Amino acid sequence: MSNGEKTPTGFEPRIVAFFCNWCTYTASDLTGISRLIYAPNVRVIRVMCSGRIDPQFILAALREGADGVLIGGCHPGDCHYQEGNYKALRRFKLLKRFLNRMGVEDERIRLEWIAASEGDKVQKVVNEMTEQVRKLGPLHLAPIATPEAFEHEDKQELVAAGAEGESS
Amino acid sequence: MSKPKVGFNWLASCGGCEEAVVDLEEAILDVVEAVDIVFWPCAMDFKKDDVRSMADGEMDVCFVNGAIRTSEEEEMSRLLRKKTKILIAFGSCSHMGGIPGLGNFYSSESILKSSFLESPSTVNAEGVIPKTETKRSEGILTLPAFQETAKSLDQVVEVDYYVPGCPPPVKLLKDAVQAVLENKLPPKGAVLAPDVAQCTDCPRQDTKPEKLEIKEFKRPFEIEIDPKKCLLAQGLMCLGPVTRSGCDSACMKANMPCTGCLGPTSRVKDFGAKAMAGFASIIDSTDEEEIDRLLDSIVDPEGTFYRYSLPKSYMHAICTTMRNGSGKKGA
Amino acid sequence: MSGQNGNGKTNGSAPRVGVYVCHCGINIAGKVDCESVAEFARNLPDVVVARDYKFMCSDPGQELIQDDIREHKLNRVVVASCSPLMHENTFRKACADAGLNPFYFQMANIREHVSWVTKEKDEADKKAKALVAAAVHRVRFHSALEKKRVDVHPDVVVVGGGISGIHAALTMANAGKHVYLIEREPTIGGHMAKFDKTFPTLDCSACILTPKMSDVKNHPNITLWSYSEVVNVDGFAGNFKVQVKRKPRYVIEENCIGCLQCVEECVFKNARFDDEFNENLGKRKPIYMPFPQATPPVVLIDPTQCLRFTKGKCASKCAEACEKNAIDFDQKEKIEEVECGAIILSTGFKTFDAERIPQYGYKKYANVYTSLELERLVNAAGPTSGEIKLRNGSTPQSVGIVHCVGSRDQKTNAYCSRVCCMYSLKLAHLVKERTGAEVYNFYIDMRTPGKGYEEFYDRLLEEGNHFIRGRVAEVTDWAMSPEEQGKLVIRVEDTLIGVPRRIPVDMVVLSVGLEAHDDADDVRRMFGISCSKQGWFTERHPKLAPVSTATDGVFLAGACQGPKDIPDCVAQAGAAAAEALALVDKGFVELEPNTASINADLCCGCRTCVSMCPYSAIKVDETQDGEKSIINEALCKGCGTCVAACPSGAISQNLFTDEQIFEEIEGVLSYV
Amino acid sequence: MRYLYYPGCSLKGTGRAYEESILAVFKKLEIPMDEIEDWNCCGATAYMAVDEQKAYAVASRNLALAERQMDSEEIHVIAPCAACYLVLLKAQHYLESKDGQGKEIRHALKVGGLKYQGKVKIRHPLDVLVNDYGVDKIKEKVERPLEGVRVASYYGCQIVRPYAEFDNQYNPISMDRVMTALGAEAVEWPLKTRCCGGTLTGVVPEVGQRLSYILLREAKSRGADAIVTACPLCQFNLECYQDEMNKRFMHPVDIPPVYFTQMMGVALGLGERELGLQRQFVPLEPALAAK
Repeated sequence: MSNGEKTPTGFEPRIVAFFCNWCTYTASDLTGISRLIYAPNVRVIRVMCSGRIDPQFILAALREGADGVLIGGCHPGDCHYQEGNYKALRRFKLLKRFLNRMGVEDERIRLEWIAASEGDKVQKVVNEMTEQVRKLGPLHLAPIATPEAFEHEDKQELVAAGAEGESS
Repeated sequence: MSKPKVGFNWLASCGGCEEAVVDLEEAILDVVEAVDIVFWPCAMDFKKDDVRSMADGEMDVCFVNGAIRTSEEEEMSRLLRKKTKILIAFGSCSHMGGIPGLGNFYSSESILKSSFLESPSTVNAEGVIPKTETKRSEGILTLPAFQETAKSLDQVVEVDYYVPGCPPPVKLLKDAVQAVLENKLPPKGAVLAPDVAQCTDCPRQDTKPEKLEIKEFKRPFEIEIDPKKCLLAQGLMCLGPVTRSGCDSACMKANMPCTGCLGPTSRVKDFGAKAMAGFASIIDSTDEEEIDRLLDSIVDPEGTFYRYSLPKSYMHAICTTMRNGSGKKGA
Repeated sequence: MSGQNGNGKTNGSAPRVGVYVCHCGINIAGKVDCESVAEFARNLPDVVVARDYKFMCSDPGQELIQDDIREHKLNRVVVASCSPLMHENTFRKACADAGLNPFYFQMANIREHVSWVTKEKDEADKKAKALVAAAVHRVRFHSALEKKRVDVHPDVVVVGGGISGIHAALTMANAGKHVYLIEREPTIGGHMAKFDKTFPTLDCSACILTPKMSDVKNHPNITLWSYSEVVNVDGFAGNFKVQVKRKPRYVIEENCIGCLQCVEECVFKNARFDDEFNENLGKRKPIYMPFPQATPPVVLIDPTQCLRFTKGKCASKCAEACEKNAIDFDQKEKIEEVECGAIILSTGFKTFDAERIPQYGYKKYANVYTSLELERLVNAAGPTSGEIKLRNGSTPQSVGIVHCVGSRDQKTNAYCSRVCCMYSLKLAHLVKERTGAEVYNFYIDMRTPGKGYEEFYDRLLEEGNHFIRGRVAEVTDWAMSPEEQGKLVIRVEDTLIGVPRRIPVDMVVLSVGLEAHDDADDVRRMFGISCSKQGWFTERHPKLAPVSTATDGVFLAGACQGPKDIPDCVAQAGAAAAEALALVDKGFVELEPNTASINADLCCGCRTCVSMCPYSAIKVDETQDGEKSIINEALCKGCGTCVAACPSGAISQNLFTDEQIFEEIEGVLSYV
Repeated sequence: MRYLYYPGCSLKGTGRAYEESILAVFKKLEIPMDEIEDWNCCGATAYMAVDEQKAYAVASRNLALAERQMDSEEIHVIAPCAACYLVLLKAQHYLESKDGQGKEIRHALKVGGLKYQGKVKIRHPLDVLVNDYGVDKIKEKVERPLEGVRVASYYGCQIVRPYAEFDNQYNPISMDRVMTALGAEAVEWPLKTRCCGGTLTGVVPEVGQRLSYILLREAKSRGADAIVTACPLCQFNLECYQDEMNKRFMHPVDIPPVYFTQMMGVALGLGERELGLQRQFVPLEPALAAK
């Protein structure tokens, strides 16, 4: 756990979080009320429901310099608006597939269901994600792939492999 | 008053946009009547020097189609920008990067390698790859440089208006010319097409089900398409809801789904992301595994959602920032 | 960065932003350099004035904003302080009082999200600045909005008819409100009806509860639905629709006068079925009244036992005996719907299942009882008429009371159940008084904070009760000496003298803790509130909003919110009633204007949005320009799901427009 | 499902009757089981006390061997000896712990040409019989119901503690359920998991024997005709010292302790020699014959 400790490498990721008003934002307030210290790298933007989160927001955050994006919503079945979180899930899953093919590592984009009572989960998730993104370093995309790679049946795997090659 | 001076130029493009001009048919005569065409390398013999010799702002309007991929295209764009009062990006490629923009999924090096060395139809025993300078006994031969990415016109110079489409619908071109002639242009930066999405004039509009909910995505060749029914309701990835209207639903009338060439409406910042938002939304499932299975049926999501707009996408902005090593603001 | 001056939209004039950084005493200032945050804010786009102040929510703090609005002609305000869920309304009101539309306000949460959760000061500064920048960026694109007023239905629903629900219902009924009291069991009264005496005053539980129960029955403003459960809740504060399942008693409630002739005549001559009200220590017939003072005083038939249902035929002597023709074997379950303005949840608790700790021998050894069973044994109306007897009919000579069973235990419940020490003392006293037995209390700590509680403990000590400090390891019938023969042996480490002891007793009483109901999670889901991991319903704020919940109009009373004794339950029920009355009497609620709307000129009629709306607020409308979607604003709850889905950006949501969120993203990342 | 069988040293030595009866009973019930090839010491409690790391390494080798022998996503290894069962479970917990403390051991396995992938599930035969095979099926196979026989099930300290994966650690009941299925009456007694004396019986006999004596005497006083065990050391302590106990303590005891598998074998109609019952110091047959 990072517990807000800085690493000597000097790279501090910036993570933008979109939290739903009813569960995860309330949970993150509870984290505060409980004085649970966590990594300062996450900045929260409040929306009424995770269903409001437009994939454009996530890409915009990455474009503006975020190294990761965290989405927090109510647990399935608990959505204040019945099923907004499922809609968030569908959009998230599709966007994630796309980002994956574009060479953005899985750990950078995370969706978590956090109930209003789970202040400790906010701490855990933020620390964990900060640590993972810190390890990945600043957002770097896979180098532009080679055409052969894309002709291959399993593009995804090769793109990912390309990313690995670049970072080493 | 003298006739307005008009120019047309093509950059990295297929020539389809020029066809669109020719598609004006008889109306082209009216255009020719009304304006003075001072530059149109596709149709008449003009040299770069002809443009160079113009005074700055001498042209009234210049229509530029095609993306920018080579140093020459970039140079021409800058030159024309100087010489014309109004610069109009004409067609999807100059508007958003278009089909040449899909090349940005690959590095320039790999594109050259693939085109000149590895493509099955190429015979190139010596392995010659075009270089910007080649020394010959006669002297130094030069070629324009192949740049790292393809760009839209407004990523190189300031653009005043956009006429979208691949190719732009004749009506949009006519209206644009009309607007120029009548000096009835909207505020700068506008896309000269309706700001409402395709479904609005789609002949299949009435056949939409009460709720759009999709259980499987299909590709056109996989099903026999019902020529009357809403294509989305048939599970086809019709990008009509994301795409500006202005083509009079040409593809839908030809029984093919919209691929999004007219680009997004003015409210949408990233065509592909918004398309993903829309399509993911109408997936009819709350079960994780089923959602995954459904998403599996979307073949080539990046190509589908960013067919015409990759260089203008947020992702591309991230790509190029990273590639230039320019880092992040305030980081 | 595109945040040049004058970028934002306003009604006519350019945005002029005022930024106020709150110290919150040292809550924020102890970690964040508020002055430097204000200094930083001064250089943000369109910021005209930026200040820091000790307590922004105080009167002088609010006046500071109001003066600046007037003096500097501010048309946007940002306060960086606590969570918007805490004080957004305070500051919106301050803005409104100074003549600024309250929605030209934005809050940056630098307490809960920064100072309280960040270790390093410089990191806290950075994060606070980022959040302030986001708020400034965003607020420039705010627009003037109006809150929508909706009338409040004057009736109230109380769910759960224990002492909390009874008290809340009576309080509101006395204030002239019509109350629906809904109880799952056949009678109201809850746990309190089972108790003999109450601590520490030892006044008789029935004597103080029964009058209140009959008040409920007779109150013209109370509709009592016992044997009924809420199955669905719709709507929002002021206008709830509550669906109630009324289970069949096979007795027509209106006709039954509670004469019990039917019970007398039942073909089962002897009572032979376990009596739930007596914790299965007594027996009853298939047709029964739970206890003499049951309210409503109406019998019911258990269809799993009555021959008419199990065998399909019976002489049906009960029906014959009933002069009021109240017996109706064909009664069916029915669903009724009531409308109300506010809901009070007082669903209570269940006791810990002692079988979960097998080493204490409950259900294994006959003479291991739970405290609730002992309550019934000492109760004069109980199965033994108040005589404390073992299963074999003899009177115990020694009794061991094991505290903290299912409480303060990492393996079961970590929390303290709050009432067990005191009720154990009460039971110890009653056992000693009635039987003269030696009574041993095994406790971890004696917790007796309360009026007269510690004094009661002193009294018990003087009475000669034994107190052994230590958590009981095991209850066993394995005798190691002749004295232990035939007894239950309590093995415990006496931590005051540091010696393991074996205490042989005739009777073991397990002081079981309080737990949330098994279906607490379903209930809270139905009412749109949250509960803790243990299942206790969560109040809106642990200190300042102890009876409100995350859902406006739903209030909490009693032990469903956490373990409580009777006085605390009643106090909270009174508070909940007052809160509900305040809402209902106000007559209207104001709704956040965060609804979505579709610009008909921009809508292409693709229908992507239609299936998004969980409230069916989006309909397709035929217009001159073809089909368009329209949102019925009265039905829209403002989740924004349709906005995210709209492929052409024709829908926008007040307070959460695309533009505002894009600006917030840019702001949060552009500077630090 | 095919199981792998890890006998451990006891079942080839003092606990031979346990092995004989398990193999016979499993054969009778048609539960297929192969012995792990080239198995070694489980890492034993004594070894663990001296050098934990090496003990874990020794134990882990058995797990890796199981994976080498069987190609399956889940490999169920039956360890009848309570000590083996516990030590193997401990080693597995150590290997799979998140702090990565199993690194050296994985390295050691690698040097030995082996690899542990975490596919092994360590099972006690009682667990397999009750939860995989099922008491109802056992009941169907009974040929000689143990009508009227009162049996005290003794679990010992190791099979349900500390992991208690298949039964309650305070009041285990799986062996009682098997006995009931055989037609016997399970005696309710509170000493199911109390110490049998363990190795103390060999080191400090007056203490060890006293602990065993308590068990025997309590079982007897609850009216048990026999005790069933699930651990070679328990069985040894309860069975072999009854003569000495009778000299040492006032009230003599004579109650046959047998492996629960032996008791099962009797009910399933297997012969005395098949079940190793001829090895008993305190014969079982008189206790059964009286019924």
